[in-house]
Amino acid sequence: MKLLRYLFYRLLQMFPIALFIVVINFALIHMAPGDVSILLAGEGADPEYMEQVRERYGLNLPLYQQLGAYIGQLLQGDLGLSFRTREPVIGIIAERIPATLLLAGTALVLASVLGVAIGAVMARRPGSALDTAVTTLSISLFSIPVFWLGLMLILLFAVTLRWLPSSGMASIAGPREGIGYALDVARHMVLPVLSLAAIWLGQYVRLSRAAVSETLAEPYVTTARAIGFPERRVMTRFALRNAMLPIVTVLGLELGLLLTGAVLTETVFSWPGLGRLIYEAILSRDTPVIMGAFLIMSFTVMLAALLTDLVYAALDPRVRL
Amino acid sequence: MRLWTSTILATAVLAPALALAETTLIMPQQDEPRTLTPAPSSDTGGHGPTSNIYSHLVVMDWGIVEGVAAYGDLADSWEVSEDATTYTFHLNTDARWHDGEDVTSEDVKFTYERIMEKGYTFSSFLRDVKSIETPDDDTVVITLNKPNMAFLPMMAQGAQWTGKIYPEHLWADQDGFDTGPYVNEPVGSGPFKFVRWDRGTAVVLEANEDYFRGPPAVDTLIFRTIPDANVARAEFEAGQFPYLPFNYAPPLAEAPIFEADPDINVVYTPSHFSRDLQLNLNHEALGNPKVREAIAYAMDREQMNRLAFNNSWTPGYYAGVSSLQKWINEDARFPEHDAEKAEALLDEAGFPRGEDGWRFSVKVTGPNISDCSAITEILVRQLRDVGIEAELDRFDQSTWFSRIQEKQFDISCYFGRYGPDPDAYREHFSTDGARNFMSYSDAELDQLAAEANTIRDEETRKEMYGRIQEIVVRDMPYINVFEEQKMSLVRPGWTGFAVMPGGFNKSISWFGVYGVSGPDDAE
Amino acid sequence: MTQPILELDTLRMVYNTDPGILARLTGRADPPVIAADDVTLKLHPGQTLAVVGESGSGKTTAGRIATLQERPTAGRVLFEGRDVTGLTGAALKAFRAKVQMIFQNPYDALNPRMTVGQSLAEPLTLHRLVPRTGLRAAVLEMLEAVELRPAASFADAFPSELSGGQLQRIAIARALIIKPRVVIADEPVSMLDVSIRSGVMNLMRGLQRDTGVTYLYITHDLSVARYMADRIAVMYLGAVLEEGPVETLVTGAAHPYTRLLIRAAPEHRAGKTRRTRIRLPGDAASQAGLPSGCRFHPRCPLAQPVCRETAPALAPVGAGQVAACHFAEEVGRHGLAVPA
Amino acid sequence: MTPTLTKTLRGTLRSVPGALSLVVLAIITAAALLAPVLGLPDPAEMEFALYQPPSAEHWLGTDNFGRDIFARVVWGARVALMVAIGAALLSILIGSVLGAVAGYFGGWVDGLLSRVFDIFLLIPTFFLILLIVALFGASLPLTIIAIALTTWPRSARLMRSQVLTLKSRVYVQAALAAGAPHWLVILRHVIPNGIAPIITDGTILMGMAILTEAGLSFLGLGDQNLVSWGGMIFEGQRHLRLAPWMSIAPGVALLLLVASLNLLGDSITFAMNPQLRTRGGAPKKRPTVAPPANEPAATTDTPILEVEDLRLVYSVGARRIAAVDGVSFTLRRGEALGIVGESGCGKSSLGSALLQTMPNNAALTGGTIRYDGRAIVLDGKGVVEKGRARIDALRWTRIATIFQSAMNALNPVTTVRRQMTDALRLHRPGITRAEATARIGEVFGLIGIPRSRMNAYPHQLSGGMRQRAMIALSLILEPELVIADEPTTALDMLIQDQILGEIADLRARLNLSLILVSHDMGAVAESCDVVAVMYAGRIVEIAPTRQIFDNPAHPYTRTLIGALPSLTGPLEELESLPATDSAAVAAAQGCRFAHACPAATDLCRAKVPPAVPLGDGHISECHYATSFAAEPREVRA
Repeated sequence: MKLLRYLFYRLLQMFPIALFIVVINFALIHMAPGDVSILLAGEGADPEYMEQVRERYGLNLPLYQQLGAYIGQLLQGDLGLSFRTREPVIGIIAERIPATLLLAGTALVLASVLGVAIGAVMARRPGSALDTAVTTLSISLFSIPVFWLGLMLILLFAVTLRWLPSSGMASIAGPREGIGYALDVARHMVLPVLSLAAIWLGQYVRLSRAAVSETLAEPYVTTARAIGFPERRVMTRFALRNAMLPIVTVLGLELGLLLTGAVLTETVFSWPGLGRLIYEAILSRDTPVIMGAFLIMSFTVMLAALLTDLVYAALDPRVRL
Repeated sequence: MRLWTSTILATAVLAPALALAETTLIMPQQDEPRTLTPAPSSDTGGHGPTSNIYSHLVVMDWGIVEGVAAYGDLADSWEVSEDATTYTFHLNTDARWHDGEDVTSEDVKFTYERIMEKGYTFSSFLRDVKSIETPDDDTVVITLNKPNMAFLPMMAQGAQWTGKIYPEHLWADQDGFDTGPYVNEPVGSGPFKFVRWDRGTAVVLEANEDYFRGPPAVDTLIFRTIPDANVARAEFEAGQFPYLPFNYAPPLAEAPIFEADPDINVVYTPSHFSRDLQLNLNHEALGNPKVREAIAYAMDREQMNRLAFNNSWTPGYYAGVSSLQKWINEDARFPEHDAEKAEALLDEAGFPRGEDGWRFSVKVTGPNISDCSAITEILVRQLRDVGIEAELDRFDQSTWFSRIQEKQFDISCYFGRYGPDPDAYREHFSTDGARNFMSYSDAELDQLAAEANTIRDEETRKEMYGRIQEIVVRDMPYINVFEEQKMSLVRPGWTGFAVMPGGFNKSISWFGVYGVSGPDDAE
Repeated sequence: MTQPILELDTLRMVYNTDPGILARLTGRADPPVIAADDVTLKLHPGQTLAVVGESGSGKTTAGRIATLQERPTAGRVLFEGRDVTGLTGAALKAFRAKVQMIFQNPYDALNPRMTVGQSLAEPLTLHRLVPRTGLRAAVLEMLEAVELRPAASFADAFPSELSGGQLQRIAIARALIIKPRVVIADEPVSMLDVSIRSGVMNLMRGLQRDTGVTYLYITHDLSVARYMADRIAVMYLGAVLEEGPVETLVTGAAHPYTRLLIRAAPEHRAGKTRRTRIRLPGDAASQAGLPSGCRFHPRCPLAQPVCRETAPALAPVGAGQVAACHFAEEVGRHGLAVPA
Repeated sequence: MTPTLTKTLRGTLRSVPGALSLVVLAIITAAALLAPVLGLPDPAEMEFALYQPPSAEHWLGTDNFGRDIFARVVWGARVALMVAIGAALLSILIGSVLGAVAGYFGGWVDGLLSRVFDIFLLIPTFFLILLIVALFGASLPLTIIAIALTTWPRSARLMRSQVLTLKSRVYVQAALAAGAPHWLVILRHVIPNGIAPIITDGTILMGMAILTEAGLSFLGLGDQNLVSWGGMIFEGQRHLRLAPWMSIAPGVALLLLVASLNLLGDSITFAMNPQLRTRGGAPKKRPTVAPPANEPAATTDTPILEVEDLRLVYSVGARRIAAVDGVSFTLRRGEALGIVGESGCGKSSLGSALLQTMPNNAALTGGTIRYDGRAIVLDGKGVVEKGRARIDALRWTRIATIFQSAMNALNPVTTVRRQMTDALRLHRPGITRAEATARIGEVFGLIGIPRSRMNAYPHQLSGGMRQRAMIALSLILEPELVIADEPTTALDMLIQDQILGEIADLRARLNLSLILVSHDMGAVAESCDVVAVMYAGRIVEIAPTRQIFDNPAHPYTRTLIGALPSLTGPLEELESLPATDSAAVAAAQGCRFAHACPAATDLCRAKVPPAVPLGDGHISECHYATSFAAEPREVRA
């Protein structure tokens, strides 16, 4: 019941944010040079379709009514039609999401688990030479342009060593289902996951190192040690558990950043996900797709923030639901 | 950790060994089909499957066409009347639809009339048609309003994109070629039958054993959508399919590597397209013919060839391409590189270098294809060398196209077309030409172009088109730069792809694979 | 009695009055906090009034309102008999030249990027009291006055180079350098060590003797209040419970809370003595969610049914002493041993 | 230059990554600035051989058009820095102004603006920039503006929180109270003190901007007339097989620049707060020693705790601070010892040394601690018996502690009951749930917490209750000795008094031995049998409580007592000390109190005073202890 009320409250809070994002989108379309109907319908669209688009978005109406019409369309889940394929943008995006989830999810799990573990270990000896080295290294890691790292991995593992495929999600003539397919996809995933994870790893190592060392300095950790808890237990039960709070927060807040990395990685590896879609849309000036992707990304990030809050609340009893 | 490593290695070794069935051919294509009905619009993703499912009346190459006006597909032979207004086609009597029905002249008449009625893309090739008659099941007679020497080649070339023949018995009760059950489950008369379409991945076809020219060598034909050139290339190199079409081609600089590779045959295909520069005559400076001439002198094709094409393209100094050699007037020649001359001309034209060293500024744009990108990038450099403040202005393909259509450009790289019939000059250079983006207008040229395609005598036509070339080279609304050459990669043992010498004739259309056979298909 | 130089007249201060639509809709609004509830305090020239209370008693709020750092929700601030509650602009600036403030945390009292001399000169230049050429001399003189010697080396020091006691002396110097009539001192020594603390208190007393400045001295420690003040006001949860001259209040407190405070103060001078403690029923309350009736009743060992229902008003209980307790007279006479 | 600024600069330069990144940044900046005059080939010149690998002539090789990659990388640095500086400056400018406005004026302005910051932070910025650039066309100024438009909330939030903190800073309040106008306060007090973290964050912002621009260029949305590293990588991608150096060089340049910006930001942050680098950590391995050969068996007379010449040293940077400098005392079973002293005297360090919970930068350098006759620390080394430290066997079952701030000493995310159960289970593995609950209830009853509060989280308890819960936790395993470190400091007077009373009660009822560490003479006076007064790491006087108050034999003790105002005694001038000069204390040849002592003589300044026994366990470390003892302090109560 409390949770429901909290959810309601948070969703209510989301409303102005969502509206704001939609308005930004709307404003950008209208501020951009060129005819709005061309932006929405696509260049060289036949006049009949153009007229349809004008009708749909009420482009002949005053601006505020247009905004209303635009929001109305969005509320129906209508992000318009891609002008390259004339299919509903929402469907095109939905089709690409699983691939992105697979790539980004795997990399995220890998990077966060490994990153938190390494960071926690480093936090045990803060200021040591190893700690300084790892901190410096992790800063360098997340300073690498992800697309460049991807290229270098391709150069090494696909071009030079020929161990792994350089691009795509599955072999063209490979199996389409079963374990063979899974293995094939796994092989294709290695390099993109590696480049994405490497860069995020740097973030998580730093984040977790800071959070854990901060927690280890807390008096309740001293209490735990005075009580006689073995260090391993102090680490897991007290330090890590409490350090998860800031880690979860940053994880949630930085989802947008993560997705950015995913777009660039997908471009390098021609991974058929959302990022690749956006890239293709940019190449073909498929404005409806770019806008749709932006909206979907924004809402995803918003939902992630909500989810983060819920997880945070579950972890921290001090948060009043 | 060790376990993990070995798993990766094991997978890496095993995967490529998954071999294909012997008579299966995978054809990569960049776009997913929108529909599988070819007439309503030009659908780059649909051309591959539909060109193998449907047949055409006649088709035409965009490569070497010496002495041939068209190849027959459903039409075995044809006659043209003396005044070039009546065309009589004799259809192949063995042709059957995939459902077993006979292909008749009524099908052709039905298809063409509906295309004209609905105004589908192909109708522009039929615009002079007065009537279509069917004296018998195997004869189609097309009568034109006025003589048009270009009718057959132009129509034949357009046919492979949007001019395929539909079965009347299945489509008669549909309102158009874009509705009804056969839109995405096509029934044609071509060498392959439709099997299924896995959206987003593949269209699967199987050999039509009853094809009127005999069954194809390939049993299963799969069109796979691979939007990305990198993926296509990697998969080709991994041996996943035997043919990497030119639109996926890697940089020409890598050609020597492929040529040295015994497992790859590099195929170069000539084209009747050029790479040229379109100059917008509305531009303050470009409106001056001297400036345009100066630009022609400023441009160094040899350097471009060296830098961008590994010296493998043919510079274009004539207003034509060598694949259409017979129409070229060798007396009309664009100037060769001479930077001093260029500067002198610019001074003369009233554009001396300013204090900052610049004479005037132009923006250089072009379609987002790699050769044009390279040409424009080098051109900018060459123009700057003679004091023209040139800047790149790149767009994606569709933006670029709409901009040049709206004449919002200064100089653009372009792919001019000279064939299959020189009637193409009219499209580019006559005042109302559909592809005259330059705002060029010359009364003599307009008159010559309008008249030339009605003349039957080839020598006279050649003279007239020669004069047109002289006018164009004199006025230089455009400057030819290179002849396009397509580079494709084919695995040894595979023959008959349309890009290969003689392949088009066998495969009937750029997307046809009827003539293709693999290493295991003993000839 | 003389006219008060500074008077807080039935002040009321309520925070968090508008929780916002969203909070109200979802029922998550925090209740408003009543930081001051009809607080009346009078400062007489040259004297010290100590306001004693626990954290959350509203004593700091009273101080902030007295310097007009905050404006009350209701009530008036009178300076030299004039209502200054709504002053702005030049008039406010003039008021601030007369009423100065000393804060609790000496380590934070000075801008770390300015030298002591610059910090001390700031109020002088602000109010244009001393010509630019005379600034240095005035600063050095003030440093001498707060017993920081050699004054010149202190003037050129940065705050990070000084100890807490020294910093607080400088803070006092800064408050007094423009010769204000009133100084509000909010727990000025509570963050200092005992041996340093007494020095600062002695300094403040000395300066009062020399300049006749009036202090409003805010503290949680009754014994400090007794040492510093002429009169003491005891605050609890935003209200004054008792007020009176120091000695009568210490010896004859008429409010149970004051009595408890006096009992709780450990008396070390007598050495080890085990006092009998009364186990108090409640725990410290907060300003949000005030109890009904007497605000002290949940913790009061003498609470009666009437205390739960009716809030007692401040009433005189003797010479210049007022207390807000239904049983003030009994408590005044018998202390906490009052017969129930 | 203020001391903090100098310190920060020095700290940054001293750290290897900090110095390194400054050097790299300087080189890149110099290269970018000097690019036109370095005599490099024209970066657009196409006349070199194509696809040349790095050579003496072309350090980084040539590209597909035969352009010199080194020259292009150098010119690319200009674009990168332009983007970095342009975007960061613009972003900080917008952000600081709006953040300062929100923070300074608060109220609805803050409410509204904070909302906007939050919303912007939730927008995936790269996608917004993509959209802007895709809609409006690619150009460097637009890219810079787009980056700034999407990143400013970062600076704004930072500035806002800075201003919020600064606004409550005493010197800002004081300036306002002194009558300074808002603009002056902002200019003179707020911005100079609040700008540092924003500038530091600026380096990270610059890194982000560079990566964003590179990402855009890589997607083909960069300014195509400029040489940008992202664009070079974009081109290099097509030629990866033929000329990998085309993409390697600009990528390395990007990495170097962004990494040094990030490292610089990091180093500055660490230099400003050095403790960030070394805070926390696992307890370090300390030297151990085997138990002495012949330890006498404990008898009923054996003191529960004996401390001999204990020494504890902190290492702060290169400095070593002796916090406990030869402390000895004995605690008898059931006795309460008060350790009193002012801040920095070493009393808390002493407390932590007893349970071996001192921080990592502290080390015992000597001394012996015996518990019940058995050494747990010998010559500063922990005694280990059969592979287990003796202290571990005593933890919580025999010796427990009550920490200063219960809010922080209890785990905030676990219920009180859970924490107590965990402690019980750890030491009594077999205990059932019911038994544990019963025991917790029993302890709660002892200390006066309602059983209903058992399942509360620490934050749900009031300050007094929380402190009681802490005490309950310390008693859960029925220890013999409790070390209470300032157990009532943060509490209100009435609660303080209550809790001290409860501790005294418990001690009597459970026959606990107690060490009470406090700065408050009064608190100690009422709770302890013996009082030890610490000054500068030593116990300068120790005596039975009545003795120390009635007859203090050390001038420091006398001052401490004389400095406290009395509530009931006669009013008299309080005694005080001049400010402690820690440098003078450390440098002292003789008595370390001499520099502040009102009665110091030349002897005091020259010679360390001996421990003078005055009988009845009363010891004073003063040359004149006997004469002080002979001259009792007037008892004024």
